[in-house]
Amino acid sequence: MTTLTAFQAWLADCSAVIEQQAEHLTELDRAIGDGDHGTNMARGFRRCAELAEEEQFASIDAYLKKVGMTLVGTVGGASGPLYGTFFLRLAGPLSAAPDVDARPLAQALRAGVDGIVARGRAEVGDKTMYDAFAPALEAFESALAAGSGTAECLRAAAEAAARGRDGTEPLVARKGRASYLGERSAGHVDPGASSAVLILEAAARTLG
Amino acid sequence: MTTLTAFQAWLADCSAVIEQQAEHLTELDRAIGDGDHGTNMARGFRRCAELAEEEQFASIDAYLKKVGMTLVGTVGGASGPLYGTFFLRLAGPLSAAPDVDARPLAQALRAGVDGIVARGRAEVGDKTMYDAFAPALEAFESALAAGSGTAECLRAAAEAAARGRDGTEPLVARKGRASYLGERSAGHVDPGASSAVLILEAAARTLG
Amino acid sequence: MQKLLNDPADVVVEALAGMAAAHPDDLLVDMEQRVVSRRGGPVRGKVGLVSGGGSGHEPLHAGYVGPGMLDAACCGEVFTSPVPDQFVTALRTADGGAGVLHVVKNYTGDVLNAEMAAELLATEDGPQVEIVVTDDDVAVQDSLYTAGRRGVGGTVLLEKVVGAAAEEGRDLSGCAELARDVNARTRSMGVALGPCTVPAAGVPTFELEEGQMELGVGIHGEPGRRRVPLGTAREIAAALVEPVVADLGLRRGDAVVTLLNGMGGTPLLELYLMFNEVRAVLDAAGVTVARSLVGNYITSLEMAGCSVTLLRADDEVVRLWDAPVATPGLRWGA
Amino acid sequence: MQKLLNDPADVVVEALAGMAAAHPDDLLVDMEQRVVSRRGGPVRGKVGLVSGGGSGHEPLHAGYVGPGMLDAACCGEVFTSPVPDQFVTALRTADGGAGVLHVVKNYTGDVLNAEMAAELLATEDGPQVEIVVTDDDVAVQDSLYTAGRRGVGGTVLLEKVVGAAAEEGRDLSGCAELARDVNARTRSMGVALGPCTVPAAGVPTFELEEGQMELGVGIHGEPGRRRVPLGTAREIAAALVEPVVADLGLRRGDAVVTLLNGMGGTPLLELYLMFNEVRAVLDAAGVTVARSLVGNYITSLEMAGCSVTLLRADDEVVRLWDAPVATPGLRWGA
Ligand SMILES: Nc1ncnc2c1ncn2[C@@H]1O[C@H](COP(=O)(O)OP(=O)(O)O)[C@@H](O)[C@H]1O
Ligand SMILES: Nc1ncnc2c1ncn2[C@@H]1O[C@H](COP(=O)(O)OP(=O)(O)O)[C@@H](O)[C@H]1O
Ligand SMILES: [Mg+2]
Ligand SMILES: [Mg+2]
Ligand SMILES: [Mg+2]
Ligand SMILES: [Mg+2]
Repeated sequence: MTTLTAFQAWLADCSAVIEQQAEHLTELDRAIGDGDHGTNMARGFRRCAELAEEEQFASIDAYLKKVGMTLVGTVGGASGPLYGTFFLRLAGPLSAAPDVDARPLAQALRAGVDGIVARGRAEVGDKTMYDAFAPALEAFESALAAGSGTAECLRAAAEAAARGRDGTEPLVARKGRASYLGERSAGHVDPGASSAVLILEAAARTLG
Repeated sequence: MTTLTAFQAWLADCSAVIEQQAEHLTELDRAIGDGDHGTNMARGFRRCAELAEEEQFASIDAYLKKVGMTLVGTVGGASGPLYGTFFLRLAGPLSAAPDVDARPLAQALRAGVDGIVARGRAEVGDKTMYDAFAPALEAFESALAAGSGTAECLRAAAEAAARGRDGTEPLVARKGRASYLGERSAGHVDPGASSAVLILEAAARTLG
Repeated sequence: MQKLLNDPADVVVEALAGMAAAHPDDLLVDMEQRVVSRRGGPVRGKVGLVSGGGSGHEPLHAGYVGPGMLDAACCGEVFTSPVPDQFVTALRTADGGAGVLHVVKNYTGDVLNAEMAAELLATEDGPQVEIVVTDDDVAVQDSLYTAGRRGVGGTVLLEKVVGAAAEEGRDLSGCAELARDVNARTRSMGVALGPCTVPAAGVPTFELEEGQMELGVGIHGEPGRRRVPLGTAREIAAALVEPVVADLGLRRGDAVVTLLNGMGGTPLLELYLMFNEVRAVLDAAGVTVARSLVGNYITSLEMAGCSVTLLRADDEVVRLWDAPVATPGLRWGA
Repeated sequence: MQKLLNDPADVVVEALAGMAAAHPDDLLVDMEQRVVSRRGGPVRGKVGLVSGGGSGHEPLHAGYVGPGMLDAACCGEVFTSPVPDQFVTALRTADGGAGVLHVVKNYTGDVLNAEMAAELLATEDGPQVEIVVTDDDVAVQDSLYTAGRRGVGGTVLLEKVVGAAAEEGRDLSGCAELARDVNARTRSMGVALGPCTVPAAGVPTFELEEGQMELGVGIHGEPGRRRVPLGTAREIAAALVEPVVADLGLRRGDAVVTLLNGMGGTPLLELYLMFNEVRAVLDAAGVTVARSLVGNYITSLEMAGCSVTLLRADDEVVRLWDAPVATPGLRWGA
């Protein structure tokens, strides 16, 4: 069963790994975007990691809502509303629960990913973070259907996300800033797909 | 005896050699000035070289006056008025003469160099073109006093000018743009002193 | 990184502090929300005009706050859209009771954050807000399946023209209609001759060998659609103007407002030279330049290069163009 | 060389053609002599105000032609003083019968060519001409044995203030006296963070390693007095402002007009940030900023960097500063 403490550990892990990978994310964004993805993400997740120290949260969903709002309020750019919406929606299926197992987590993940699509209207193959999230969600649900526990489901999700991220490399972008480059966007991994993998890998390390 | 044709050959020679050395002059000016001396000089002397084809001149002095006015009207910067004045004043002692020998040439050279000083108020050691012209004039006059002919006098002048130019290298500039650099102007040859040598060497080749 | 900076993370707030100090009589700066507004506050009964976006495009947008143009602008991090709270603050600040027109450049980040701001305001009984999205960059293909075209130089012209209409008392739906019309009759195309460096990144946004240029760039230091050999100003003018003329469907006898915009690092001397070539291309097409602007109006930090924006003009557009404007970045008649 | 150019030899004339096209109602351009003047011609009975110099400093000087400022300006090659004929034409063009004040920046080339122009006019019974030489750069020591200090940013402030006085009907000697007074109470200091490239030369004017800066630069892309490690904006502000304050002998309670000038290649974002630091240094010295300008006003092509100019202000200076001006480069109240 995953507790509030675990979710807080997740965000701490996200912040640490994003900070550490910020230059890499920015580098990816420099190639096909505007070179701010790492800075944006680090700014936002740093704030999120601080939340647990500043405030007592009554429940997982209250905490995740605050994370979402914090991301919306600090990241900016395209990724701010998208990741913000992801965490805001993640909270919904978890409301009130003091701890959760794999089933509500799957619902939450679906709600979060649906939120990204509702906001960004991306489809698979558009070369966005959705190209990591979509297979991750699918892998989580398959693992769950096959009887796996939270840890295993999350590991499957993170691995699928990484494959999805790698799959963005040859794609021509159709959404986000990279779409302005047309054919020239091919041959580069999408920065948002890369940060999505970092977040899901952190989940596998902390929520399982 | 030096004729109008020889003076016209002088300007043609000046133009050719300055064109060829323009990048070098600009390079020198880039180090301690604003990187336009070669361009300025080439623009002006190119126009001067064209004069002989465009117009019939009644006398040497009429021709040199036109050269001076052309330089004043096309070179710009510090060197335009200075070289312009040099050629305008050069004309004075040669007025009316159909051809000249070393004596009036010495007078003309003195008048020209005095003109540079009257305009620019430079002293020897200020790191300007005057550091080439002053020893050149002295050498010309000494050679003349020792009984040399025009060719020899001009050769002596050009050689002295070259030594004067080389002598500008260690100097700290007190006049012109290089003076703004203060101590940093030391260690570079003055561009105007370098172009003065080109002009006097051309004289030695053509007026002798 | 050769920049005038303290901590790169503070560049936007510190620049805003400088802006406040430089225009004490004209601008009010909310340092917390990074919102710049007219010192007099919103004009009662006038439609408020708001824009905002990432920083690094100065004078856009904060430099266009003032009588005749914007009522408020908010400033995101360099090349990063503001967050919804900033838009909310700017929209509230600009409301004089007649509603607010929110001009959003078409970038995913700007649009999403603006939409979230609108959602927040709707739940808070905030001012009535109409969003108009600018998307004038012909380098990018207009398509329903992509993010669409970028909003670039046309945004400046739109803010001027619609600002004048709002000042005249046009109502919110009238201003929105005008704004959409101006956007529809405006197209742009840009070229980069050198990159820029985002302070927080510290390295140039791309590398360009001598003798190459990036054709079809936006305003975020990004590479363009194609890297091609550096042309003469004449060739570049043709490469920029012709697609714009074609996309706008301009014909002999048409008139335009022309913006020859510097990207930030190209000297005015070159911009005037370019304008001469742009005008020659338009002359050849029989298109008249009714009004023009030459200079740095929507920049990409210190990027070298320029963009051309054409706005198909009629008497009404010219009249609104000529109306007084008094902002740090654009000023006449006042 | 990454520039918007056709033949580098034609950059000045082509830019002037663009300038004429961009300001058809306001400016008249003599393409032969490269003289820009007010379209209305000289104002009868008003003292004419003329300046000129090498190109590459845009908007200075041609961009300051218009009501409230210059009557005519002439444009030399890039970084090269105009020739006497150009000054003669500009001075004649500006003469409305009350004489002409000729503002010359203190460079050997500018001074010599201006002197020759004055000699030519004296023999031709041209207009009465007074020459005022600006020399506000404290980076260079003032000395009788050298070329003296350079004229830099102070020239812009002087042209504005004296332009207003001429517009009010002040006579030639009054304008000249005011101009000398303004020059005497103005000082500047500049810094370069990167070089520029003169089109005809094709290579940068100097090389600067990352992390270094040139302190005490002029406006001709030249190296400065000292190459020192690149400081923070805060440190640079102190290095620029303190010598200016000291040289002007400013004291607690004094007021100044401040120009925070960009050299051409530094984004406005950084200039505002710098202005914030400059103001902080002045605050600490108890000096009030009565008026300010932040932007590219006297440039060195696309050089990166900035300069600070302070003009000791009194009520009269502020009044003349606030008077209307309507030029491409500076405009308010009109
Ligand atoms: N419409 C969209 N749907 C999903 N993800 C998107 C969309 N547009 C952009 N993204 C993601 O956002 C990432 C860029 O984020 P970031 O660099 O922070 O914002 P910006 O593009 O505004 O600078 C892209 O790599 C992509 O994964
Ligand atoms: N006062 C002066 N007297 C004599 N020569 C001078 C004086 N000032 C400058 N010069 C000469 O002019 C040269 C520079 O010429 P140029 O580069 O064409 O003009 P500018 O300095 O205006 O760019 C210097 O190298 C120097 O020799
Ligand atoms: Mg980005
Ligand atoms: Mg020079
Ligand atoms: Mg961004
Ligand atoms: Mg020069």
